[in-house]
Amino acid sequence: MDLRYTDAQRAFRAEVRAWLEAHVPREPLPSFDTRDGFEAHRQWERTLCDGGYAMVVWPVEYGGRGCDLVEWLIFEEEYYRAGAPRRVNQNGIFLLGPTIMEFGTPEQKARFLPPMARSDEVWAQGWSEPNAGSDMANIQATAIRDGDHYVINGQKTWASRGAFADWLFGLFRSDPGSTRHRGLTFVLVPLDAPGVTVRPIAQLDGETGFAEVFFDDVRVPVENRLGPEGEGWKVAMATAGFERGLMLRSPARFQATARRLVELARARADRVPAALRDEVVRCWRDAEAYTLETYRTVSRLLAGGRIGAEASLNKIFWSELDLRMHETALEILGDLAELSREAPAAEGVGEWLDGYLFALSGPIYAGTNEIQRNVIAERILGLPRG
Amino acid sequence: MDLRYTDAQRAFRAEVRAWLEAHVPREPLPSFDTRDGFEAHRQWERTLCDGGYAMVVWPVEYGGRGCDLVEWLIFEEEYYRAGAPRRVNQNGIFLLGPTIMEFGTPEQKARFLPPMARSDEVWAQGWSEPNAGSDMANIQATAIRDGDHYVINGQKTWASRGAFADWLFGLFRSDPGSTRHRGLTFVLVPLDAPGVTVRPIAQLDGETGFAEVFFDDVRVPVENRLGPEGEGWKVAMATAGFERGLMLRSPARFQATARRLVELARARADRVPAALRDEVVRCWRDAEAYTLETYRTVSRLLAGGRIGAEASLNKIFWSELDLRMHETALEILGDLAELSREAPAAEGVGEWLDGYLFALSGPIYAGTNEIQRNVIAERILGLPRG
Amino acid sequence: MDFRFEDEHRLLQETLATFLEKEHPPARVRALWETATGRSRELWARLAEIGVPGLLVPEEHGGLGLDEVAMVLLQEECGRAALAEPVISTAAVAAPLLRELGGSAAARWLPAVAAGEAIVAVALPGLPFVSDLHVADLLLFGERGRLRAIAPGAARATAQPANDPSRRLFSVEADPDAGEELARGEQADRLLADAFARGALAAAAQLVGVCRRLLDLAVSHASQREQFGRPIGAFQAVKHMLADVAVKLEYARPQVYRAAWSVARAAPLRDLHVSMAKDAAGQAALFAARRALQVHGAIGYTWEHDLHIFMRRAWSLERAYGRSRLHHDRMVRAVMEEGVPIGPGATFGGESS
Amino acid sequence: MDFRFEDEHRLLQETLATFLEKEHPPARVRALWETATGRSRELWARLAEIGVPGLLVPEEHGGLGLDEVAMVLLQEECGRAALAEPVISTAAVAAPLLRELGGSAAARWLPAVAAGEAIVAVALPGLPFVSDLHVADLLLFGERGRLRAIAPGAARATAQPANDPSRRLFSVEADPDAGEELARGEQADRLLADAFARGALAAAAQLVGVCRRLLDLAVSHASQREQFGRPIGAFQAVKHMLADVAVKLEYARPQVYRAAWSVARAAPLRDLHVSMAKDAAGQAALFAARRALQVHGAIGYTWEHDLHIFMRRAWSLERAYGRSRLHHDRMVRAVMEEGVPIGPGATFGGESS
Repeated sequence: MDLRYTDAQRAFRAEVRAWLEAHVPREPLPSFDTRDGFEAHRQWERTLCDGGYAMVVWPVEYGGRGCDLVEWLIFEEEYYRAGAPRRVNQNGIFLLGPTIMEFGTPEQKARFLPPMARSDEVWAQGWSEPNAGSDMANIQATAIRDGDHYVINGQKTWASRGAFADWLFGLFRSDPGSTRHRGLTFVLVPLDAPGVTVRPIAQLDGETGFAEVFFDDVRVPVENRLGPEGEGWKVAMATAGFERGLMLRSPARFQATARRLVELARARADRVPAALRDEVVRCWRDAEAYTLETYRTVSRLLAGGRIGAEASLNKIFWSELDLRMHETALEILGDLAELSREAPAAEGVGEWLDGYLFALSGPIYAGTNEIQRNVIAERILGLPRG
Repeated sequence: MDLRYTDAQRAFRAEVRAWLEAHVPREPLPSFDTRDGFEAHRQWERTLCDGGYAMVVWPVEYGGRGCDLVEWLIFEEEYYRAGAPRRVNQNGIFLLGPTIMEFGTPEQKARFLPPMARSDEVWAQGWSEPNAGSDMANIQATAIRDGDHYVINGQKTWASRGAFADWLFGLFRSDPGSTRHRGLTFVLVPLDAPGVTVRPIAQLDGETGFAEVFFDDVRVPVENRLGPEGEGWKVAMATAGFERGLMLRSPARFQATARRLVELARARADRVPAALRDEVVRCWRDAEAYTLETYRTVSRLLAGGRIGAEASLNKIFWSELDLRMHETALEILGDLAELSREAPAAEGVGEWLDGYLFALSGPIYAGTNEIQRNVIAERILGLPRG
Repeated sequence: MDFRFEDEHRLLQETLATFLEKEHPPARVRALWETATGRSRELWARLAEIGVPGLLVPEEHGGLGLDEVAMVLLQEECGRAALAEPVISTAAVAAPLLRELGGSAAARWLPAVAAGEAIVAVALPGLPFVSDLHVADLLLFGERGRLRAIAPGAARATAQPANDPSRRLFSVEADPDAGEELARGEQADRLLADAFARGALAAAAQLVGVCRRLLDLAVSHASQREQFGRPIGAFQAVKHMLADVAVKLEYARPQVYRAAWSVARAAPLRDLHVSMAKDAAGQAALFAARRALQVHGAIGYTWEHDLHIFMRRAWSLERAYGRSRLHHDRMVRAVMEEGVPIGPGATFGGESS
Repeated sequence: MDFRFEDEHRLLQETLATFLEKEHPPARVRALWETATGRSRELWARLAEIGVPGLLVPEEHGGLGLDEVAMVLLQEECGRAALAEPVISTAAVAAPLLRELGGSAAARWLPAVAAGEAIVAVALPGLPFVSDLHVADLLLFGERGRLRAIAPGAARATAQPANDPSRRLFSVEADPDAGEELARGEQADRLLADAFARGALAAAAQLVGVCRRLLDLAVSHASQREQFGRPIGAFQAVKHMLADVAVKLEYARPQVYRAAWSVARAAPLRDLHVSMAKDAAGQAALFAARRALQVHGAIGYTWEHDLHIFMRRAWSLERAYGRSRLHHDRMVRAVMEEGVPIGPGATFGGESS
């Protein structure tokens, strides 16, 4: 055990910090769930890519800089410290990218990864369907082979970034007689293909980060299949593993929230009841714990380990922590927490309220926490299946 | 709605208070889980009975005084206020008694109720078996008809008061080919009958309030059957309803604990952290809520209503409240809470620790809280069966 | 000792429930969100026909002359329907405040309130916002030691848009000499404390209704939505989540009813009883909102699903008329500092312990 | 940056785990409850062969000369086995305290400690009880600004029986001139603060082990016990109860390991890191005890079932070396008053934020 950063890691942190200080936009970008905001975020991704920071852990040839995971954690810490924009192409760079690196052909890597790194192609994910939520294996949308093409029909829902994205990846049933996990194929679909209809979904917070996507005889070439036909479930499980696990929920995000929460409580120290102050400190402690656990996982991965079912432990921990932090902040804000962002008296309420509405989705998406508890019980603890 | 006591109710309270002040033993009796303590408690029950207070809601002819349920709540409040002994025959007077009144023949009422009221006969309950805990319908002990008798074989466990009781009531399988809820019969068994072996079970707290009871060709006359043969489940459900519900968990018990908790916290006000003080107040509030809910239920019952599945709501509420109160007290006691009752430094720890160990069994016995949640979900909310 | 409601009160509750189910479905709530005032004078007039705004108005002024025990049943239904009309401020707070004041203020305003023709907004000391000022005909403006009647136009108001689009909040200031003084000193303080108690009680009752609705929505969704080949409500995890909501709801209820009785009888411990009720009902509703969303999953996270109407109402009412923390602190003072008695004879007040 | 343990440390842990599994099953714990001392010199000698009491003793004095990072792995196993021997007081606290003192005290006692021949009890300011005084050869007696070596017989001790029969506690007083002074003033205070940190760290590590054991017992019971025709572990309610325990355990662990690193390196924030670890591990173990009992049901409530051995250990260790609340309060001071940094570069100390 050696919990010190190396000199090289310290130097990397300094370099990232300096670059971000020079390049992060002074004014926050508009929400990427609006057309303008989406394009502004795409532009920011290009700036990042030009600086060599699009995806530091990727190989140089695909637009990365070949960093290891500790450096990635350092990059993330600095990224959140700098208050840099959210990553509009997170479905691509954090989820699909690693999947392509594991399952893609050399041609697919060359074709898809560089434009992904530059966000010339922004990706939506297409897992859920109206009757396939927690029960992800109940997929009904089809991709039927027809010569050199797949013909796609059906509906996906909760496609995140779906409203403005360029491409969608997801699972489709390629064997119409199959059920459950069998007969599924992982396909990449351009959203401007004929027969695709995108309908944005308005969320609780009024944003439209998600969309329903309808497919009506959409033809995509066989080259757009990732992994073998009928093996889509295996490919998707790897992707979902990335999602629940490391990449998308970097500890820096929760540390940033914990830091803001502590600042809020300290600024109102004389008015914050002791019980709330206790809860603030517990949140701070848990954000630290999440960071430590992530570094521990990274140590294991660097030594050749893999992330398995334990990603479910992380999912429960960060999603509940995120919710608690926002609830605690709104409690501290007291009567003001009833206001909306636009209210003249709503000092600081807006971002906590937005964050709260977003945090509410944490225990639901990427596999509800109930599903995660089943996974922990059965696959980590070895309890009998229900 | 009229939340005032009538003049008659006030008078009754004054009368009970005066009688208890005159009769409650100055020194606490030894635990009724010892031979001596058991007999001392039996003696106290006779004193109560002589005073007319054995079971105030029973008809006068069976040793009661024909009070209504509001008067019963008043009696209980005064009983706990006076710090009077625990009721050694609670299985009899609170559970079996009402069941006999509902299902018994006139002969059974005359035979069993008066000695029950005087605790000349103290009762153990025999529901559980080694493989029939939460799954109470999985009963395997048998009572096979042989002429005018039933011949009983098998084993009961967790028979409360089993170590020293005179009689046991419980469910036995009278139709050996039956399964689950069918073919069960409710039988009353004298524990001094040939073939009965009682083995006390040492609990967490070192006490032996429970026993295993083994039956080896025990013969009891058919007159000891309560309700029709094969209808035991229905009779038992009524008994379990009484148990979970009103009688055994009178609000006065939890109010008494809440009062002691508030006193403990107030006596150490300068050393109790705010978060704990908050929890004390929440406990106090919930003890009040339990009282109010009970009075509300009693109002409904007096108007002809019955207790059904909502007894499960009560079970969860009181058992969790009782545990929280004891946990909070031990937190307030701090380092001392590690000590046992005998430690010279253990000021006041003993009764809270004993109470805690007892409270720990609350969410388990009389149907685990998990079973209660199933009942609430399916029978009150109408959710589909699993 | 009888905890049951009068048949007459239950009948009134059923009448209102039937009316709201028919005339005030979630679609109506959404439609009102889109209007400038968020309120409907026509709806208010129909509520007046049932007797809602005039429930606490003496019969001599055209009201029903009933008390808070009846009022909480009606408020429960209003919460259940997520009704946005000023049933708390005008019906539950302003009407009895004017009644207590008596005299010309009562004579002038109470008949109009009972008839559904006047809406009264109330500013209470310690509360940062006033609701419904934009549709009010009168503002009862309370400060420490002073109560005035002010024409709504004569107050300086700033709209403070709320997270719940049904809530219309304003921060309000008034010149020292504006309006007409109705009470001052200790009399004003006691009137204002009772007004606050009535508002908190009504909010608590609405929260019970909101909680019921959230539970109903979740049960209904869980019974219909299938995953893994069966309704999700057949899974223990879902069952137990909702069973816990039922427990909290069941135990909030009698606290609200007891508080109503205490307020109606001006019992010495009424403020404490109201605080217990408001805290319990607020926590039950927040808990219900959280669990109902989790049971709904992603669909509950959409704007088009009705769930968020009731979640927002839970969030806003938990904060209205003193959020849980404030009421909790009042309990702490009563129990830990003032040593309010508990147990034998004390639960309903008025008897020695 | 590497969070993995050295192979050498893992090997030592496995050796101890194998030994304890074989030689120290629950039946042994019960057998020791019945003895006068509750301790076994023979067991202690075997632990010395493995290197436990001498782990932190420098090699020159016959120890292994390792640090707290190795120590927490061993303590975890001791907790898992509910070992009653004085591995916290003698091995984790007294040995490094004597090492830091150096000089004649170290030279006289450390070889005997490492050889398993001397047991050292420790009294720390702020802690009400001293454990294992009845079997100690030496009492290190700490007060504010003063540290003394006292012969156990020369102190006035009162036995304070604990709820956990394995714990043997004493309240201890000493005459002002008893024993030999080893340190005073700031030096004594710093030594005693570090001794407290090491004790709390070791208790935290044991709590992680206790938590693991409670979880294992519950999983094993749930896999075997059948109700309604299937193992109760197949029911979601049971699954989810235990999954939550696994989450708490998983996140307590890295906090304990990080604290060990900080103590071993005398990092400036070591006291804070220890408090985080102790609080997290204590809460995880209490939670595990509660849930494990619920999963076991009535059988877990019996004296003859082994569950309560580990429940009692969880309860007692959560209180030993500062209960959760004390450590929580230290976190509150650090975060809310001293403004300890969080985030980029601060997690492992030593870098600017």
